[in-house]
Amino acid sequence: MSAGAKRVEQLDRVVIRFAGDSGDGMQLTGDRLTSESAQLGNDISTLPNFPAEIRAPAGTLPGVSSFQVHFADYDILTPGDAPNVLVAMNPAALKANISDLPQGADIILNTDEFTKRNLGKVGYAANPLDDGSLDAYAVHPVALTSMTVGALDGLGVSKKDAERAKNMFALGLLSWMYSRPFESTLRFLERKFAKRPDLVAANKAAFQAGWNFGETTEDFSVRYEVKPAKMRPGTYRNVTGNQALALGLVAASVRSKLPLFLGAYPITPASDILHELSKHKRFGITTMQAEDEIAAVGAALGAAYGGALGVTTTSGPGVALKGETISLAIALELPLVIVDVQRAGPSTGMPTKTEQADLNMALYGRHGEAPLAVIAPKSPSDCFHAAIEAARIALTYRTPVILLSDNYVANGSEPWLLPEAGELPDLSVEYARTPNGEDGRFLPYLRDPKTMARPWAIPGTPGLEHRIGGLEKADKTGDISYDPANHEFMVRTRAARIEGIEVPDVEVDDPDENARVLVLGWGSTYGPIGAACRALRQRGLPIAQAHLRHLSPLPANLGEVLQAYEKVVIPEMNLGQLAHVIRAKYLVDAVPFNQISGLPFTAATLESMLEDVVKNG
Amino acid sequence: MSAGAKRVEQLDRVVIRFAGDSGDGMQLTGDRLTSESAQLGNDISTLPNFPAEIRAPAGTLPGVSSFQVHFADYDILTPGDAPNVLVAMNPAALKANISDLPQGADIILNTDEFTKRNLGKVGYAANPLDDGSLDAYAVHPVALTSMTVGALDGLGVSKKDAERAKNMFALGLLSWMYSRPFESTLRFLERKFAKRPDLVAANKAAFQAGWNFGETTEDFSVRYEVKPAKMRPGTYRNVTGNQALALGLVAASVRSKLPLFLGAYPITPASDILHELSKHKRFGITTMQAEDEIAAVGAALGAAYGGALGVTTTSGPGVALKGETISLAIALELPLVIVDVQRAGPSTGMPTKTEQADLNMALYGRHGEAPLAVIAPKSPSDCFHAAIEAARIALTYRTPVILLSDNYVANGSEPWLLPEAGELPDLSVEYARTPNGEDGRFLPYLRDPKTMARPWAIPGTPGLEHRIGGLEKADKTGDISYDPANHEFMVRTRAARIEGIEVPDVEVDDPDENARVLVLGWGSTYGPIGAACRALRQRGLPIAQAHLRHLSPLPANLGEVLQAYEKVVIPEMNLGQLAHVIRAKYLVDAVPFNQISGLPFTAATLESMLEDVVKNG
Amino acid sequence: MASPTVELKLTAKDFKSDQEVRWCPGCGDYAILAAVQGFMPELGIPRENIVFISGIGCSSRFPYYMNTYGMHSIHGRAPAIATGLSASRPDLSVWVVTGDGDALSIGGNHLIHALRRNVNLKILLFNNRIYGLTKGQYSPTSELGKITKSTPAGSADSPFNPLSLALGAEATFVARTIDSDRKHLQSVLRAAADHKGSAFVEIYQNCNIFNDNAFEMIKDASSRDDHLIRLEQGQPIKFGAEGQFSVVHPEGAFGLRVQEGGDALIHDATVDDPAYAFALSRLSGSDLNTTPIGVFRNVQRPTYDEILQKQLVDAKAEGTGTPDEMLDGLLNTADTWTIL
Amino acid sequence: MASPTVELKLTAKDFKSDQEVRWCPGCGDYAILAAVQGFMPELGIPRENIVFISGIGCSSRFPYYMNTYGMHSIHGRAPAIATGLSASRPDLSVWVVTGDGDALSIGGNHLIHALRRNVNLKILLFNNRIYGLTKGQYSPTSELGKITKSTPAGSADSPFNPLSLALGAEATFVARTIDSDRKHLQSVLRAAADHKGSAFVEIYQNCNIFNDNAFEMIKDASSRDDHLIRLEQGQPIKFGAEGQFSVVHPEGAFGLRVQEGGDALIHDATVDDPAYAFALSRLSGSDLNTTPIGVFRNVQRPTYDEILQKQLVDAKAEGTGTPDEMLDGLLNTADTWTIL
Ligand SMILES: Cc1ncc(C[n+]2csc(CCOP(=O)(O)OP(=O)(O)O)c2C)c(N)n1
Ligand SMILES: Cc1ncc(C[n+]2csc(CCOP(=O)(O)OP(=O)(O)O)c2C)c(N)n1
Ligand code: SF4
Ligand code: SF4
Ligand SMILES: [Mg+2]
Ligand SMILES: [Mg+2]
Repeated sequence: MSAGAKRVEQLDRVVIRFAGDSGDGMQLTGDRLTSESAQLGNDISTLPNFPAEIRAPAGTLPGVSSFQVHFADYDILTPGDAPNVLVAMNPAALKANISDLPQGADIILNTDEFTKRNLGKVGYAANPLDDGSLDAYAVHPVALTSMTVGALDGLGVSKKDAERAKNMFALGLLSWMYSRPFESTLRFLERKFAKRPDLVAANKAAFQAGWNFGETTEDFSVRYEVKPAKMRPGTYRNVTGNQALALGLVAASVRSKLPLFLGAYPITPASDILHELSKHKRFGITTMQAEDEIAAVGAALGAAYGGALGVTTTSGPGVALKGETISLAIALELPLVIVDVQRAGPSTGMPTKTEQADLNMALYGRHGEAPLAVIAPKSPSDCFHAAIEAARIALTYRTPVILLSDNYVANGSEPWLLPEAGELPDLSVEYARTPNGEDGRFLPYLRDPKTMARPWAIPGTPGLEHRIGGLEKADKTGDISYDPANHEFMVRTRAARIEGIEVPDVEVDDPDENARVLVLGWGSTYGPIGAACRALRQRGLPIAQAHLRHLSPLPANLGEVLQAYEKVVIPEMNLGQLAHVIRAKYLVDAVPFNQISGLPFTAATLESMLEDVVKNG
Repeated sequence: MSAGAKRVEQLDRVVIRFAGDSGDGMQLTGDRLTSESAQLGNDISTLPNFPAEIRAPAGTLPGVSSFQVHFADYDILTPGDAPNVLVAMNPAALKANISDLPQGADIILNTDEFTKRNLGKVGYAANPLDDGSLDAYAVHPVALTSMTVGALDGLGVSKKDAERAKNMFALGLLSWMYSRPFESTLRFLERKFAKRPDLVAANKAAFQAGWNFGETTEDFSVRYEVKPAKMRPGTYRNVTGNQALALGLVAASVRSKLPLFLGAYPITPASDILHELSKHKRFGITTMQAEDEIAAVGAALGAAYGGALGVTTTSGPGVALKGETISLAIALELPLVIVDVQRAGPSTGMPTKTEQADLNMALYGRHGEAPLAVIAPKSPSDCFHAAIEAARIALTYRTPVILLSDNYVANGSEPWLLPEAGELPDLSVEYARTPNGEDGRFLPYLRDPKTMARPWAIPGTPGLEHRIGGLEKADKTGDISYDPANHEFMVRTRAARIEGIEVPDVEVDDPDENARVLVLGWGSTYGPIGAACRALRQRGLPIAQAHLRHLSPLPANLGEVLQAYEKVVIPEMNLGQLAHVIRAKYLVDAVPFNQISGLPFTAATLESMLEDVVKNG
Repeated sequence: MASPTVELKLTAKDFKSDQEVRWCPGCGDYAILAAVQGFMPELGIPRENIVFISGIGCSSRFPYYMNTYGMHSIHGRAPAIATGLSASRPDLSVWVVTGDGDALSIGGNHLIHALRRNVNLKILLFNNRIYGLTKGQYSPTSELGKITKSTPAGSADSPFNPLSLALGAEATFVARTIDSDRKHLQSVLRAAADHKGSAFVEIYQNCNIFNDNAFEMIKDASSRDDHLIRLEQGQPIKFGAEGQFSVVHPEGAFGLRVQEGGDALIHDATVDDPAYAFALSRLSGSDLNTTPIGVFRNVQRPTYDEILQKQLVDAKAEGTGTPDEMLDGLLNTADTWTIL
Repeated sequence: MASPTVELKLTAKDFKSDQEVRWCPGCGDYAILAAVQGFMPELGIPRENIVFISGIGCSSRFPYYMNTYGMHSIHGRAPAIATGLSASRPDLSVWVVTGDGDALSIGGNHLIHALRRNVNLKILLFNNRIYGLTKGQYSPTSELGKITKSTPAGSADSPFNPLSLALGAEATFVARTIDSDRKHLQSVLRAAADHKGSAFVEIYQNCNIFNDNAFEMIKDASSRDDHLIRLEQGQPIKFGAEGQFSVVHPEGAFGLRVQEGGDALIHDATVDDPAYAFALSRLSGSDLNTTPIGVFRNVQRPTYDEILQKQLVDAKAEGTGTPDEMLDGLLNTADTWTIL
């Protein structure tokens, strides 16, 4: 394929969205464009959007699946608010996505699917290609299906297979438009269809046809380039939050030298962590698909009791079920990592949509005074480090830790500067080996003076036989105790040991040190908040950003940080859960800014809100 | 029995504690003294203290069971901090209770049990009767067992039965000491042993022997009288919190004309509500002992869906398990009453001890934004009214309501001015009968403009067939919806409808209107807080008291009330859960005062804490 | 269950709701939906007295498509919710729709307790031997060693035999049928509806996306005759293209055997001892080689609902006076005293 | 399970913990505790490799009294917790102690799944047919119509037959014994310990406080001989003071019958088809009239633990390099690119 002779324009960033039917392969197409862009050295960020859980009939709105990729020649923080280009494989895809497009955006339409029947399915009275309703956009009608079928003529594949390759035609076209390197895609196709050489040929041909179409047709007069971003040197890969989280757990197992035991029950959007970990048994990882969430956390706790790094992964409804067992883990003071990939609630809610509304449950969702540690990753690749940090806290302090991911980071992806295994934190722990009490007695609740952790004496260790349980335990001996003073002591000790966990100070990003407004966030809102802050600063409006990874305990310097600003704003994808905590703890009149639509904040939304606060106080 | 010729002194109040082995019948003995005192017209308040769950071997500390009764000639608020009289049936009972006694208290000891063996069981090296360790008290050694056996000689009961009657001997003695009317006890014995006339005779004889012993022996030189209290006219009974709560649920069923369906799984200290309600099927009440807590709340929800007043009763660990189903109830917007009789946690904790540490879970213990109403009773008899209020809110607003009782009110008792059924609130509700939408369509999520409640259209109603579920629902139609704007709207609507529940303003008790310190409480701390406030005021120290029945939503005037005081103190039997809420919501620097020992506050503890605040700010 | 109203003239169409059906094209759930909708008019019960309650899963979307009352509840809890409804509303016809994961994994406890109690529920378990909704993990009915997303090295746990489990849990009515055989499916629904108490119906259902052709051996015309055994009350249990195979009960054995020719056992679902139905249930495991369909067990035992109702009726008969008077009476039952 | 260490010379006393035993005087749990402590030395396993895990209930206090590792967990969840422990620590001997409420009411799901998976657990169910710890509500093994605190008008639900349920859940080892018969109890423990996989042992246990004498018919010397059936592998199933009663398998029947004289069935717990053990389990219901004790079923099937272990071992064999190197390799498996 030649580079062609069309005009080439430079762009600093582009947002492209592929949209089509569940069966149209949009996730794969988006993945490939992401990969090509990564190869080129752009910074990237992606956002898949799966249809609601059941495959809807073809051509209907609920069946639309989309994938958005944002690539740029500088470092970016989000998958982009509004697509510059929409590829719509059918009328449903157009209808479902049009409202997100800014005026002037390019729309590439598969005209073959704009039949009366298909238009009718989604309630288009007239064909939007003809009725002027798309006048504000740069529309490119392309007979994607028939051109693909045409291009594959003679390759000996069935009509169905030929039609299926139309996503590669679209990818070829887009790759041409944005001058992407395509070698990795061709290699990918060879791998993917290794057992079907005819399909390798067909898909390659479709890709090439798309590329050639761009080069040839009049409709596409300009070609764009987005230069590589300046990124820190090193080896990168693209990673989703769920992948990174699973890999972080593997790393925690390797770096703690403990076998990892995952007890999990499938649930959207957490299942992929189970799937990923199931593939890595060679690391000594055991994964158990339990009968339900209670069994899953129970088994993980049983394994932790036996000396494993016990982990359970789920989403909100699952955490709701696990509360009683987590409370037991708190009483037993055993390490346990509970991953909650949050989705929109309450109840079943919108399983494929994102939300941050489980913070309250993580902090308070158990009977009695049942404190534990809570942390949250801020981006897809950060899930790796957050998982390691969760394991560190669990193992060092012998406590359950809730890791609050969400659908947005879990399924979004970004380039990830690969760490060296050897440079990751050393998480090794010592099991108890010898009695720690007088006259050779073993005291299971005698604490380490620094961490307040009790000894981890695992079955199989001679001389340390002991019994533990959910009833209140006497200090040191761990015997059952109903003594009032002991209970008071133990309750306060359990609280103090969580409060005493050492967590890094929160850092404030206030480049010119002249901001009066602080925006405080946690978890997956990091990207959009950061992008909004940058935009404001570029416009000369000072603003400070602080982002919490640790929600329990909170960083020691947080109070001071908050006091330093005239105004504190807390954007959250819930009704103000962190704001509530901050207000209670620091008596700071923090202003909540909440969006709870199942979608992540756009940078634009936050920018305009923050602008208002900065300007009008 | 004659009144005798001993000196009679007047007292305004007395606190008596019976303590003995689990098998010694202390609960019954205390109950009888309570009943006699009630007949006399004293105000009373009681506190049973059960041993930890398993019957320990006789004579051991864990096996000690006690019952404290406080009676007075004025209205009292607590069962009393420190007993004036301890009846100790064995060394274990003495040892377990001695530390609660003020100097000079009377101790009546059953000398028959102070054998070397029994003393050894509880670690008494020497006999406290001899070693001077009880010198600070007025000790009355009484050979309770042998005198009882002696008194029953010739009545033809077995030695075992005779020994068993020793509690009646003790009761007779105490009844004599405090000039109690004993007719109701004799009648009670006749009823209780109706099938065993020999036991009726034996127990009556034991009672009489005890009475006579008081009259005759030199050791008891003074007799006391506690005059009737001035109480509001009406008919009274003594009632425990669990009884009152169960009766309140019956009343709610009667006054709403809805069948009550209780789904419950036994758990201490809530099981008695299940037991009580199981007896009242004649009111159309169905009780189901479910296979677990999840099934219990599920069945109650299923019954509510079918038009019943659905109720589930449990304690903290059970609520932890029910969270996911409660979240469904929130999504379905159906009425449901969840009773949590709190006990000490976390995990199994101390099942027979009290605590208020489930407030956080009640408010926040579910995934997603899942708001509901929370209320708490302030005393045993108030459980009746709180249950009715919970049902009122659930039925009027179609929402789950969590009723937070605790072990202290649940097992404590007090006189209860019986209401007239006809004057209780009318809770009647209307099921939907006809379509509410255009062209005869039924819109299950079209709301009542005032209450924001959706129609309760129960199966069996022709023309209103509809489907509901846990997935997010479109406004009005209730169809499944993934629309972002709709979700945002529904989340905010669910929050607003709980916030919009009309609850009475909180009242402030500040008799001289000159207090600068407000003490704010909720639930079962009402008694001790109130007693402490009275004591302070009597000493000329002004203090204001406000007590919350409604924890969600909070009363509309609460902010204003809080602002009116220089200082707000919040005593709680947890680590400051209400204080956290108040601080967050009103940004008031409320000071938590926490005790989390499994025991209720004593008035003295609160008095000294509050005195300090009032004096030193 | 509500008594039939004679003049009802409903058709399958009356049981279709206005919701767009959203299963994958080709999913076996469509056929089951059609069969159920087609059968409903026969019940002779007004739509408003019929309730479908489901958990979560592809199959559990079912209630949305039925123009009756319906609840799409949470994962595994449908039997518990339905028990509360049925026990408090004996006038309703309550149907539970559930999947192999919903009923046997997370919901196992509620299922076995509903069966033990003999609650008057018709429980339809759509068994596709996979988790459909969460995109293809193995389920408690997947064959040992099954390779799925969550078990890339093969599953390590033997499956339940749902019918054996139900029988072990004291079920009074146990049956099995197949999505694609509408006539048979409807005949089983009919028997289930006629049964007083819990009726447990396993429906083999094809998930063409994540476990396609799982039941092909007993569906495909070329193989089905040699593997599918149709149980008919009072008939010898024979199968095979020419009826050449007999299910026999070898002397001294407790289980059953398939052989060519020989005296086929006469099927009787009404024998009280569940040992017979249990033996029948063991004829097929995950291999489907000799798979009986039809009603395995159909016996009478008092239902939970009816015992509770009787207790209510008996107790109510004792009550006298208006409800308010009864309440006053109740409040006053303890020792009372009066202050004037 | 850990292999016996030959030189161990432990006695019952070595298995007594320092905790004061706190059941009601006369409780059947004492006898079971003594029997278990007495049996433990036979295991030949060092104390530190033995773990007792329980739920909540009177019976579940058990681990506190054993001088081994132990966890008194939460209500109903012991099998789940023990599964995680056993699957990750195949070197341990893991025992579950549970009650009829703990195992069959709230814990039913975990129990049936542990049995289906054939996890290497020895599950001792102390069946007193009542909730002891919560002071006397009926349990899923209480007889229908039982009057208790929560059922003053009598319970409305038929009980489970724990052995039938276990068999319906694919249990590989199923046995029953009695608290008061120490020798028998220990013989059953021995067989359970020898079994590779889940061993389900129902122990009839007297709760003298809330359900006294529930098993008197088969305990009292005057009646026991006529009601208690001792199963012995390879022996005819006969009982009665003079061995006059036989358990027979009538021709054509699937169940068993008791009769005077006649050819008693020879007991064989090792037959693969669970239909036999199921039939045996039906001999007694709540009435105890003809109650077999002993090992009903004892067959081999791969255990969950061992399949998982094999997968681990196989997978580990593939890994090369140090763990850190393997981790680096894993992180780099996707498409990567390098910025210089
Ligand atoms: C508490 C909870 N856990 C997990 C899930 C996720 N989930 C939904 S359906 C399902 C299993 C579906 O399998 P099955 O019951 O066999 O139904 P099918 O989709 O195959 O019809 C799971 C694990 C959930 N919704 N809720
Ligand atoms: C989640 C939870 N629900 C309920 C309870 C209360 N509870 C404790 S033990 C028990 C039942 C005990 O019965 P069983 O298992 O038969 O044991 P037993 O006491 O008879 O030995 C119950 C309901 C609890 N501790 N936790
Ligand atoms: S995933 Fe399977 S079960 Fe679910 S709708 Fe699709 S074909 Fe049916
Ligand atoms: S209540 Fe029953 S089971 Fe519990 S310890 Fe007492 S006698 Fe034993
Ligand atoms: Mg399925
Ligand atoms: Mg029991």
